[in-house]
Amino acid sequence: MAEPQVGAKRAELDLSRRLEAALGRAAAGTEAAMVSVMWSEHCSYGHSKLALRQFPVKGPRVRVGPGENAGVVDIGHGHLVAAKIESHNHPSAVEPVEGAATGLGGIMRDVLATGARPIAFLDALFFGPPGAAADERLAQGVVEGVARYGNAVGIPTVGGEVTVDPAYARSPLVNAMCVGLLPEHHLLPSTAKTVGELVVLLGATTGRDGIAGASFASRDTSQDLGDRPQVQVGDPFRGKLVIEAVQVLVERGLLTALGDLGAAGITSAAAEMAQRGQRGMRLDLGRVPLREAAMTPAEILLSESQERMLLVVRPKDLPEVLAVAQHFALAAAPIGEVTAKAQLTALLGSEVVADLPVELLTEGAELFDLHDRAKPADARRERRPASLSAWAERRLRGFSLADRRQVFQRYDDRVGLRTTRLPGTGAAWVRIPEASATLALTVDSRPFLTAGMPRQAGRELVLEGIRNVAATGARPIAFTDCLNFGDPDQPEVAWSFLETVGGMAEAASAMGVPVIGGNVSFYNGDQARPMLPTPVLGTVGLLADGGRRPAPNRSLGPLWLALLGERTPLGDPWALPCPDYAVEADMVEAMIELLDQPWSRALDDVGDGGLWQAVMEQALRLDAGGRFETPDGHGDGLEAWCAEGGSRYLLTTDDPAAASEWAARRGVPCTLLGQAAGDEITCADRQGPLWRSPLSSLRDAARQPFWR
Amino acid sequence: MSRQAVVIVFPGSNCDRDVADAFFVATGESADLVWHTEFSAGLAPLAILPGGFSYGDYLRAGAIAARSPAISALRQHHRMGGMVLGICNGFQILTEAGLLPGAFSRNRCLHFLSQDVCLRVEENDSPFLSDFQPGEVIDLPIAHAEGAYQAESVGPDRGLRVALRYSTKDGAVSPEANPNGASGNVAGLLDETGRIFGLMPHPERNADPIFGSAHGGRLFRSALSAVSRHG
Amino acid sequence: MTFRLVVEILPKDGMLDPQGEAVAASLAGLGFDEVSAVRVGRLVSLTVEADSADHAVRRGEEMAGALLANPVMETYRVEVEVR
Amino acid sequence: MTFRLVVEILPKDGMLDPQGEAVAASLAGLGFDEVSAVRVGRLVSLTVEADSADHAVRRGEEMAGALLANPVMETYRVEVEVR
Ligand SMILES: Nc1ncnc2c1ncn2[C@@H]1O[C@H](COP(=O)(O)OP(=O)(O)O)[C@@H](O)[C@H]1O
Ligand SMILES: [Mg+2]
Repeated sequence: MAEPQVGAKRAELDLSRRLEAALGRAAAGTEAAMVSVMWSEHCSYGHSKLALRQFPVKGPRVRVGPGENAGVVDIGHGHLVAAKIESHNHPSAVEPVEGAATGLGGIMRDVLATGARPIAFLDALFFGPPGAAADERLAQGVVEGVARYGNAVGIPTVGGEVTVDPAYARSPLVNAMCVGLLPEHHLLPSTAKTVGELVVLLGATTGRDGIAGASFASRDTSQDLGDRPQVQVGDPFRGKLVIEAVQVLVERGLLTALGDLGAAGITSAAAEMAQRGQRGMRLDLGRVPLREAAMTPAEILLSESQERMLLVVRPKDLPEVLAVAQHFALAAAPIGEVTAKAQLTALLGSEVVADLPVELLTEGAELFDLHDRAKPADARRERRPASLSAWAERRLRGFSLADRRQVFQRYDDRVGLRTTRLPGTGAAWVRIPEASATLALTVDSRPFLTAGMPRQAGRELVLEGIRNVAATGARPIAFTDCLNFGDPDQPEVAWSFLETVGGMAEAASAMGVPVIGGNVSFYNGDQARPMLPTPVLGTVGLLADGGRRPAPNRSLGPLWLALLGERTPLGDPWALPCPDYAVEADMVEAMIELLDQPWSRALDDVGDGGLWQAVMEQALRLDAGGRFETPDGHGDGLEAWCAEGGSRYLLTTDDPAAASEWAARRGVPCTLLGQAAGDEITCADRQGPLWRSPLSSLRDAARQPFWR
Repeated sequence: MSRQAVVIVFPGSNCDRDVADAFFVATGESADLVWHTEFSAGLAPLAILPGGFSYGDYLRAGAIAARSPAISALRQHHRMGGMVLGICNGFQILTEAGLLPGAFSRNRCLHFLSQDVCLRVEENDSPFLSDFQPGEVIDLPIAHAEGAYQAESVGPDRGLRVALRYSTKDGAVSPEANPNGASGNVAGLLDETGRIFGLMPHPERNADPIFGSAHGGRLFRSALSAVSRHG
Repeated sequence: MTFRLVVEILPKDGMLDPQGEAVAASLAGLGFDEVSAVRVGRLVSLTVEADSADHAVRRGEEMAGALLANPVMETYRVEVEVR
Repeated sequence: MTFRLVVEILPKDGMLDPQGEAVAASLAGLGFDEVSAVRVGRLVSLTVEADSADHAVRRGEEMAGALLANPVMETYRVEVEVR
């Protein structure tokens, strides 16, 4: 994966020249190491920062937007919700179990750093297909890692996504989202403001693990770390203790600021907290609790040992803070203080080993405008299929219907007693009795669409997140996104990244839903196998239901399926219609009303795989087939069944007459498709059947394993 | 009213607050959380060992907690007539401590399982089960990776007081109804006094009707009424 | 004196060992068909201060009995390596 | 010939071993304060048919490399016991 030696050498020379210019002296080795990691793509967002500015980040609910730890939104009744999604792709490709586990740990600490108690995880996973031993090992290992960390740390994993495609062979994507809850007065800044306050490191001891992990993900250093394992190990047991200790510290008001240690370890946490307060920090590395002997200053400053937090505390509170740490058997030590001058100064004994302007670390990296290098890719559009049968059979052989239970059954989905709608159908519900509300949570992605038409896919992804939560009765209140792309220096990658972000930003703005944080992961895949551009979106929806809405009942008695909403026919199922945002917004409100109707038994949004996919999923859940017919006005039969896009939902009802009547009154287009019954399934249009299949083939498709 | 129940919290316990909440929802009585080092015999008639991953479940689930001073205090609590409820990791701790017989190995499928199961009540001669009828089938969720119960005398449970077995909806104790490979489909055990009860399923996850049948709530109410009777 | 002890812990004969079964199946799948009777256990390596190797082993056995092994399911063996 | 192999798998030096740390703390709490450097690993015991002990060990090493150990995080050692 490393760039050619020559390139790395040139980059190093560049760096020292730039540093010397900025400092007016040659940089010490420790300083150069700090800067090189801080300026890596992973930490500096050099290739993405400018593009991300398009996202709408403000709104009446937004308390903390992108740029700090997790984003924070107000859900009323004096409570806030923190949310963020992050990738851990590169580490998971090397060591899937620990890579995924530390991915969860990392995002959990981001949420913790706001003062919140983490209450839910979601995971979006992308694997190569089963068959190749290496890919099966990766897939199983990643799921094992999510389970191992999430289950033990006591945070339920309530939802997620699994996508299987050869594009992810050997290069799995692992995105994890964490959601936290906090009373308003617990909200903590990640800002060191008050000169003289103490900087305390809490949690695990610091070892050599994961050093330069950040730059490793950015491919711009090729440091030789010898035989040392480049793997961080997650310790959910200690992670759990860190959660509890931080809760106690926050409740007692002992912290004035809090940050988590992730990429670039102490350096990054300290520099960023100082930068936000326009302050500096003076750190005494001799006081850092170490796990290994003879660590160099650079190693201490850049270690990515897990389960650590950086606290800022008033000097008088130090003894109490240390006592709390001791109660939970956590390492803790004051390692420095906040200073007036905006310098990050590190000492070992009396020797100054690094003395850098804070701003140089956090803002010094070069920003690239990807527009300069973007070049449109040839649209990789699928050809119009010959028939619905051909199309459907292909989908059955793929993994779109494979039962995700084989993944999420390994996750504790209900610890915390908040999950009122379990994984399995659409968005999960996490009740918040504290705020008389319920959250609807989902993660979505549209890699195949993105590869062909990134701008439309970006819009569609945002709308899908909205429809997903609306189908459970919730209004969307915030997004968090993770943009997984290839090498941004490649013109086509740059283009598809910009297009995707543009589309997402347009739709999010139009729908009035802010993006409160996210993460960018570049350099996925490799030259030989470019990866599918994979934007992942986490959506937080809110139901004002008193937090007491029971999960939907299992339906009994005869049931009918009906399609709600319309898609403008274009004659080409693979061109997405241009969204009508006003219709989208109205449909959200309509769906929220609909879910209160006695005849509404289930509601799903129509997304990936169009109406066909939605009907097949519902047939599997009901374990019933049926003859389902689309009428005229939906283009030809093929398009009606497999086209994507448009604000459409699939209703399951026990009273189709009442449903139609309601829809007519509400002005929602409603098409009765047919009754769910029997063990054969037929998709038809007015002219007759287009595809028919025994239910058993659907069950076979659902039984396909992700690994052996 | 004096304190009826305490929940002993070990480092890594993660269902502690859930049990306390569910106990309150089901009984109207609060169950206080007690850090393991603060637990002593006589704090309350009922001591609950909650689910979770005490000490990370490192080595073996429950092994490290079972050797902590809190468990010596728990033995004394039991000798003094106290009741002990061990849920999931709590059950594992009880077997590791020898307060209940047997041991747990990894689930047959080798991974963590979170799902609803049906359980047949085998006997009700215990304060924890007086609200239930033998032969009755209840449903509760399980969530564990090391849940396959193993007994030294694996034969039809000689010397074991089996309180709950994994069963079908109709109460058939069959291999298909066994989620984890537990010998004899054992899901819950009593000690000879009936005052120690360990079970792998999580009654606290099913105590509020918002989560389903609320069978878990009956268990807490049964326990509480026994406490108040003897109290 | 400092000794390194290795405590080998294996499931008792007759005890269910689903891990061992899974490993056996995978090994067969990889073409290692000369293998049988696979058992998966735990290994604890530790350093102790003791007067003699015998003493170190005795202490190791005490540790195994007290914590490292579960006598219901497992057997153990303690070995010493002089440093 | 039949050989019993023991494959000892331990976390690499420098790898964090939270399990070992927890066991060390527990042992100390139980009064075993002469203990340090606890690492917890896995043990796989298996029976193989092979021409010679050397051959058996070689196969064992292949199995460890292919499946039993995780080369990113673990080291292993194969030992043979003649039956
Ligand atoms: N990796 C996963 N972890 C947890 N839950 C998952 C995972 N993958 C899928 N699920 C759950 O399975 C259900 C179906 O997933 P999906 O097919 O992506 O449906 P949709 O996006 O339409 O909700 C959802 O409830 C989802 O949250
Ligand atoms: Mg989805």
